[in-house]
Amino acid sequence: MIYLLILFPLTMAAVTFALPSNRWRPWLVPVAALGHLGLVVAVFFQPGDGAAVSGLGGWLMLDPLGKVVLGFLSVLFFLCSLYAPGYLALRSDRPNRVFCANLLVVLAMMTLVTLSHHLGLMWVAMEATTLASAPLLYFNHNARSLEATWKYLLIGSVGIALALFGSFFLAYSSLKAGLESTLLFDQLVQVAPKLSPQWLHAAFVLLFIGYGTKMGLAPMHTWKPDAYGEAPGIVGTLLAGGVTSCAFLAILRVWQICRAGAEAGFAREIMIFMGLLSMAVAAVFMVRQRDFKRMLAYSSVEHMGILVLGVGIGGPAVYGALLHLINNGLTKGVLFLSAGNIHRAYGSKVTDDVRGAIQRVPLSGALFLAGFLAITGSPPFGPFVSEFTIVNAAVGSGQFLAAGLFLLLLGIAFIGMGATVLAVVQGNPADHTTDNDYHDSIATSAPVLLFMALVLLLGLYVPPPLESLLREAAAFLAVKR
Amino acid sequence: MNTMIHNTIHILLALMMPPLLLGIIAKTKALFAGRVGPPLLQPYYDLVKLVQKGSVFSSTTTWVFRAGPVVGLMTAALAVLLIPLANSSAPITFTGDLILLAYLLGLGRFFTATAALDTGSSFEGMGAAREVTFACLAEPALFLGLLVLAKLSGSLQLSTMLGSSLGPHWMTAGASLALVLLSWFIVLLVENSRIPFDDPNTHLELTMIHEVMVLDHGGPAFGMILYGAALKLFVFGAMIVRLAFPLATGYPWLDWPIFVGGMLVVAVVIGVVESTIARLRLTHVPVLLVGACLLSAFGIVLLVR
Amino acid sequence: MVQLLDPLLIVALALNFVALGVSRIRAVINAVALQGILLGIMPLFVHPEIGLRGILLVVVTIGLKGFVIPRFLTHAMREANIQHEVKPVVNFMSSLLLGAVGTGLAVVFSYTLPLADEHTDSLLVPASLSTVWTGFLMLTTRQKAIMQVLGYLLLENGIFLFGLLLLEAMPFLVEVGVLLDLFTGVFVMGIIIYHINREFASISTEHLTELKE
Amino acid sequence: MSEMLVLLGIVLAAISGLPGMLLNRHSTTGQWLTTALAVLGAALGLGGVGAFWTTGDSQPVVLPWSLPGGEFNVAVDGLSAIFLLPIFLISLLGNVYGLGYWKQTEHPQNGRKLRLFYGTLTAGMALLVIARNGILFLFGWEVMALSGFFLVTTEDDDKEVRETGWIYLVATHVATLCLFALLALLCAASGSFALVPLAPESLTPGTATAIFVLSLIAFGLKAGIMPLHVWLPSAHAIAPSHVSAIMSGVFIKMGIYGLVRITSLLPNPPLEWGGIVLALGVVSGVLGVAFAVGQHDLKRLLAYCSIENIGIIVMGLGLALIGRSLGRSDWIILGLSGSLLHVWNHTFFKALLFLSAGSVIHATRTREIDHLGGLAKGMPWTALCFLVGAVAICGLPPLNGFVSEFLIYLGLFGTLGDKEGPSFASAAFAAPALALIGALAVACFVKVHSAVFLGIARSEHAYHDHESSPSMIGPMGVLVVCCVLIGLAPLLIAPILGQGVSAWAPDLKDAGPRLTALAPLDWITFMGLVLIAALLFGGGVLWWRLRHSVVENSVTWGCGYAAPTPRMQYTSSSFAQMLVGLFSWALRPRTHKPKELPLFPQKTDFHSEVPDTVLDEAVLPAFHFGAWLFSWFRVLQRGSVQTYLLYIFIALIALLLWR
Repeated sequence: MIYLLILFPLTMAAVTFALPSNRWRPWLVPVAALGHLGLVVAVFFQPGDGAAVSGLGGWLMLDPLGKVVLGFLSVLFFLCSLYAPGYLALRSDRPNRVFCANLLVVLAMMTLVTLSHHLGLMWVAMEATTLASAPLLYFNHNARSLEATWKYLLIGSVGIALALFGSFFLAYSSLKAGLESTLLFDQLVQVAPKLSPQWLHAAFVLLFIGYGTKMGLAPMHTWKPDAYGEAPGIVGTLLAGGVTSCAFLAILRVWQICRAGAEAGFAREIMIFMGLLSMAVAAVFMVRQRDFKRMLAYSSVEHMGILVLGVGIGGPAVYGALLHLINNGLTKGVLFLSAGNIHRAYGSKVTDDVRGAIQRVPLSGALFLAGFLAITGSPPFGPFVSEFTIVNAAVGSGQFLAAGLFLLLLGIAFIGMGATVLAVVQGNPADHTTDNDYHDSIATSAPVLLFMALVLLLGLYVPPPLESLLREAAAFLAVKR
Repeated sequence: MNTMIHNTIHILLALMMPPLLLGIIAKTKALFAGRVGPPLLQPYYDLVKLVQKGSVFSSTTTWVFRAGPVVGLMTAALAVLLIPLANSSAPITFTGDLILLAYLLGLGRFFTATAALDTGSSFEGMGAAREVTFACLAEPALFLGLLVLAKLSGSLQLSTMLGSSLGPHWMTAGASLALVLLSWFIVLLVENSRIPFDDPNTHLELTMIHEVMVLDHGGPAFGMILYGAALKLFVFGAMIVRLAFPLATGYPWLDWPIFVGGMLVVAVVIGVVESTIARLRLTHVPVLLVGACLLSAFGIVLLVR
Repeated sequence: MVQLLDPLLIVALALNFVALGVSRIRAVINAVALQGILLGIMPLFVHPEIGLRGILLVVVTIGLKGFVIPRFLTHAMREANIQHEVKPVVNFMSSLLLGAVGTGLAVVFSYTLPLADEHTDSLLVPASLSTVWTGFLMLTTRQKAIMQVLGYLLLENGIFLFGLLLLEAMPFLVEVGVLLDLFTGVFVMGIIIYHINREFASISTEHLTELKE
Repeated sequence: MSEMLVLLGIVLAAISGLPGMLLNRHSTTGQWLTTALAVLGAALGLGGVGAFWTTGDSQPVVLPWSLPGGEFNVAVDGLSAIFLLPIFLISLLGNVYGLGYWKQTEHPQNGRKLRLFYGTLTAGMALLVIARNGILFLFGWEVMALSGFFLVTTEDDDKEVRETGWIYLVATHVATLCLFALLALLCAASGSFALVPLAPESLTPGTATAIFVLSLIAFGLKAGIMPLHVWLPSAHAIAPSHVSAIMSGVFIKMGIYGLVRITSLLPNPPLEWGGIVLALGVVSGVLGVAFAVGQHDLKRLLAYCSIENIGIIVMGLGLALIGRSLGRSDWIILGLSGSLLHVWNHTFFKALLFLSAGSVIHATRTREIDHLGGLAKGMPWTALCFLVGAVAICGLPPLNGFVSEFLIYLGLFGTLGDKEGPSFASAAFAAPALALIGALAVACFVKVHSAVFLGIARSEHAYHDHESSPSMIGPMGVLVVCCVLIGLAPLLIAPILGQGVSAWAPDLKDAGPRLTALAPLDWITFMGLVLIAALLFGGGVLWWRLRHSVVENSVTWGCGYAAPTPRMQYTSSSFAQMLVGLFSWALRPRTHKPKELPLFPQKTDFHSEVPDTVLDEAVLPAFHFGAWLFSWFRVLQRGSVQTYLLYIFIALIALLLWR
């Protein structure tokens, strides 16, 4: 069963790759996504606890944390896949064989990350996502996308290499403690108190930097604006919502080990600091940002910062962070896809040319605006709930400085983002931009609407199943074993 | 019964006496100028004549133009009923009547100025502008003075604040009261557009305030305006008198003559001031008014410090 | 046999300096390839009682690091027909100096590290650290894309060296996975380099500064 | 009962705009459906309020809500009821007015959008007023704020509108973020988001002060308290008039509501709080009206005047706070009653003024006062309505403005202290300030009313004036009735105010004096009637005299000038010139005129304006400086991948050396 979760997308990828028709190939992606979603649901409601969904002798296991991320990834990917055929139909000029296949490979690898309880295996899967998504970035085959891909690949690989180094340190810390060295997550958590502090310390830093690079925390975020700016909207969504979440999951696993070990306080400091730093950098670069896709990239940096900040603050904020993982991902879906549509309609992504989107492409324009309001934490949208939970936890636990800075940076980010978004959405489109055959169609708008609906739903109320799932996960993180 | 009589006297006095004040002022000025001057009752003759006259209305005006004089007169008439004249309470008195007094005069000002602007003449515009502008500075002075009285009397009824209880306070808080007296006299001069703020009988429209506002009024309407102005003068004069001589002889029938005498003195003083002081440059008027405010403010500070 | 390890490590360190010091890309590729082969055989010295899977691992490592990847890179280099790293951000002399300093620091630092007793006197940790450092130097100071790939390889080599300390922690599957990722990574980078060359008629990364604020 | 009705009204209001969105942009059925729904909803809501006042019972509606800390908990109490009435009333009138003012046929572009958000605005405000849970409050707040944004930017194809909307959005978001912190602090103190009075021991002085300051900022931004008013003037000016009416009349009062509600939760406030609030009120009042005098844009002037009235309201609240600190129930009652009553009054006359202004703009297509004039002949009803509003807003008897200011005056004079009990005489200095405000208001509204409606038309704009349709005059009439009614019969609403006060200070519910005992409301009625009678009498006399004497018409006496033209009339700017001069230290007026006049007169031009000092000289420069500062950080992202890798390395070292 658990192997199927990984093998099914892989096989589907192979099938997709084999299918000759450029026209019909994209339709396989939603099919595969639906299958994956079905499998996930089946696994969730499978009777029996963890043991039932584990494999490779405990290397693969679906714990509550993994459940949250896996379920979210599956939904996210499904909604993205609905967008794919419509989008690729517009790009019928380009061969999409590699594109479609790699989409599914990425899905498989992300699934593997959520399942793997062996840090080495997790590393392999994580690196695989990088490699598999590189061709997706390069879909447009022009100089800019080439540059973006190169930076993404090089920075990503170097960062992830550091993560490998960190994993070795982790293993060595157990060796140093006189234990038989291992990278199995559960064993590490068990022996954590005995691990040699110095090595654990260094290991945490390396792993945090490594996976942080993948996640796009400042100052390792530098690849993000280029990559997200040049990638198709659907890829942006997948990276900003999916791959980053996997990296965050990896960091959570490491944090759990440190928390069980002697390095809890240190890890929390680092996470709060880096979280706020990422938010600050993002905010600074969002102000007067003319390129609205790059702006989205910085927004992603900001929200990665919020995630680690939440974990660093601890307590109820962890729940908030996990919820924000979902809210952020879904909202990013709205933003990237609608931004993609607007980009397509105007053939440009700088505010000098793009004006009056709400008249030119009413639906995408409105969704873009709504997405902006949502991501900046306005009620009644999802991100508000999670962000407010984090603020509340920070204030509740007396971390006023963190809370104050958090709100301040949210404010700056809002100002920076708002100026750009409103410039795009409001006003009258310049004449030369209107002669373009793109118009909002069901195929390109419906998925975005679905994303928006989910964001709104999560803002109005958290469904009890999700609620309990998140609580389990938070508890799973909180417990010291 | 007793109050009945007093109220009747009050109303009769308030309705009959005001034009006389104008006459006295004119006479005083004439004497200073070494002229014989008009008879004391001249203002009454003017009113009677004006009421009999026909009137000319500018074609640009609307009903507001006709409403102006009416409101001006009636608000003043009501204001008179709120002021205690002799050592007996006013016909109408309740907590906070001082506020009503100020705002009644405000209502009058609103409509007089509006009526002036109704003509569309720039001169009357100027007059209206000056009227409302100076009022902005006179109002605070008035209220600061009222604060002093309210603090002393511990009451918010004019009849008590300006009542006989004020007498003893001249011993205890004389300084404050003197300051208020001075500041209110300035307010009286500006509110009734006397020299040094305005010259009722200049004939250069550019320099006038009140007179220029009523350039276009004539006949009965103008009569109402003149009468209203006189009533307003009476109101402020009465306040000054009550503030200056809050005597309580114990014999009500003695208090009335004292009050009337006081009013005459005030009129003469105004006349003296008008004949001895030169008219201020318009740009200096605000300074004097701010000065008046500061006087009363100092008065209240002395009390509550 | 363990005493034979340190000479090998010293050779590997020397190769770092070759990679830093020469401008001929071909030479750097060879140096890295040679280092790869050395790394490949080292497990035999660390764990003499190595099993069949170990042998297999050694073969795969040597094959990939020593032959396949270098060949591939040489091919890419020919495609781009360039021979030299002309003007690095930091010139060769200084980068050599930096490398030397780094190596020295690595040695000193590794003595302060709380190593397990059996590793205290081995050169493994200093060698690994200095190789990582060399990799970083190459990555940050070289203009030509290929050179950066080589830097990345050196970085991986350094990490691999450290990995030798805990072979048993890393199961065969993971090791192979790591190698596979490494190979794919380099492969994809090669393809990108090929495209870069086609797009800009050069593989110098100066051209890759279009995307910025 | 009442909660149910109000909730129903909210739902109807919220969805009222949807049918229109579904229909195409040229069909007029949409606007009728929307108006019908909105009016029905408002009627239900008003019914709910009425039910509360008559029966006085309220069964809170409490439902579980799976948001963290959230709970759907709504209830109507004295305060909510007082704020609910304006919300639903103005929403109702505004929708009707919109039928004539913003016809779908005339505005196919944005008519549907406007109606949609008009409904959601109403719903959001009503929800926030009855919310008893912090999260729910926040929801209502933000729905309101965002709807407000979309209403302000109704005509977003205009650059000025876009900039104004942007400033508004930033201001309101800052307020929202402050609310986040505020509610978090409340929750930390009380342990839940329920909006219930806090126990004194649950709150350290530091936390209390923090909560107070945050609420001042958040709600002050919304209410437009000087100097937090920066978004308000332009927003009210450029929005459609019935939007301005609801924004100025109701929307900004939500800031007041928040302030009142939060202060009611905090136990025994220090004396400074009241002092600060009172001082803020005085500043807003005086400077607000001073700025208003200087304006020559009809709606901008009215907007500044809202700031003034907010100032008066805040003065009342400050007085009540002082009373609570010193345990003077009479100050609490007078101050808060005056404040709450002024909330109503300002709603009525300010909405009335904005609607009349709208009818002027609808006819003449300009907001420039100095281009108008003489409209009273073309549109007598609008002129009359405006006049009533003007008299009322100046606080002159016998209209409603006088009553609320009267109460506040009584309270302020009371602070002088009588024989027994503590005193706080420095508060009494607010009384002369209030007098100054009143006098300035008179100047301001004499100016605007005369310049717009009296005299002769100053430009061709004012020539094609025509009376507006009944659907626009009707709502104004209703508001006129409200103004007169409250002005003449304040006794009617004394119990309502009493409920409001006891909701704010529960210990006054049964104990303590009554408003009717403290203020002679009956005398106000009496004097009002006397005044009206006197005016009628005087008018009758004059009319009778004029009937029986020769009356002829002629031109205005030009003091002998032969050829007067309309352009020689006193303009509003010249009317205000002296006052603007007196306040130039705050207003910083700008005049544009040729350097030196030539020897011989020739065609020249002069114009003066009073821009917003705080916005132009503090806020905007600060923002530009910030942006300039941030732009320096861009050198960090120059595109060289080597540098980027270096960052990673540096971060690595830094974290390794962290400890």
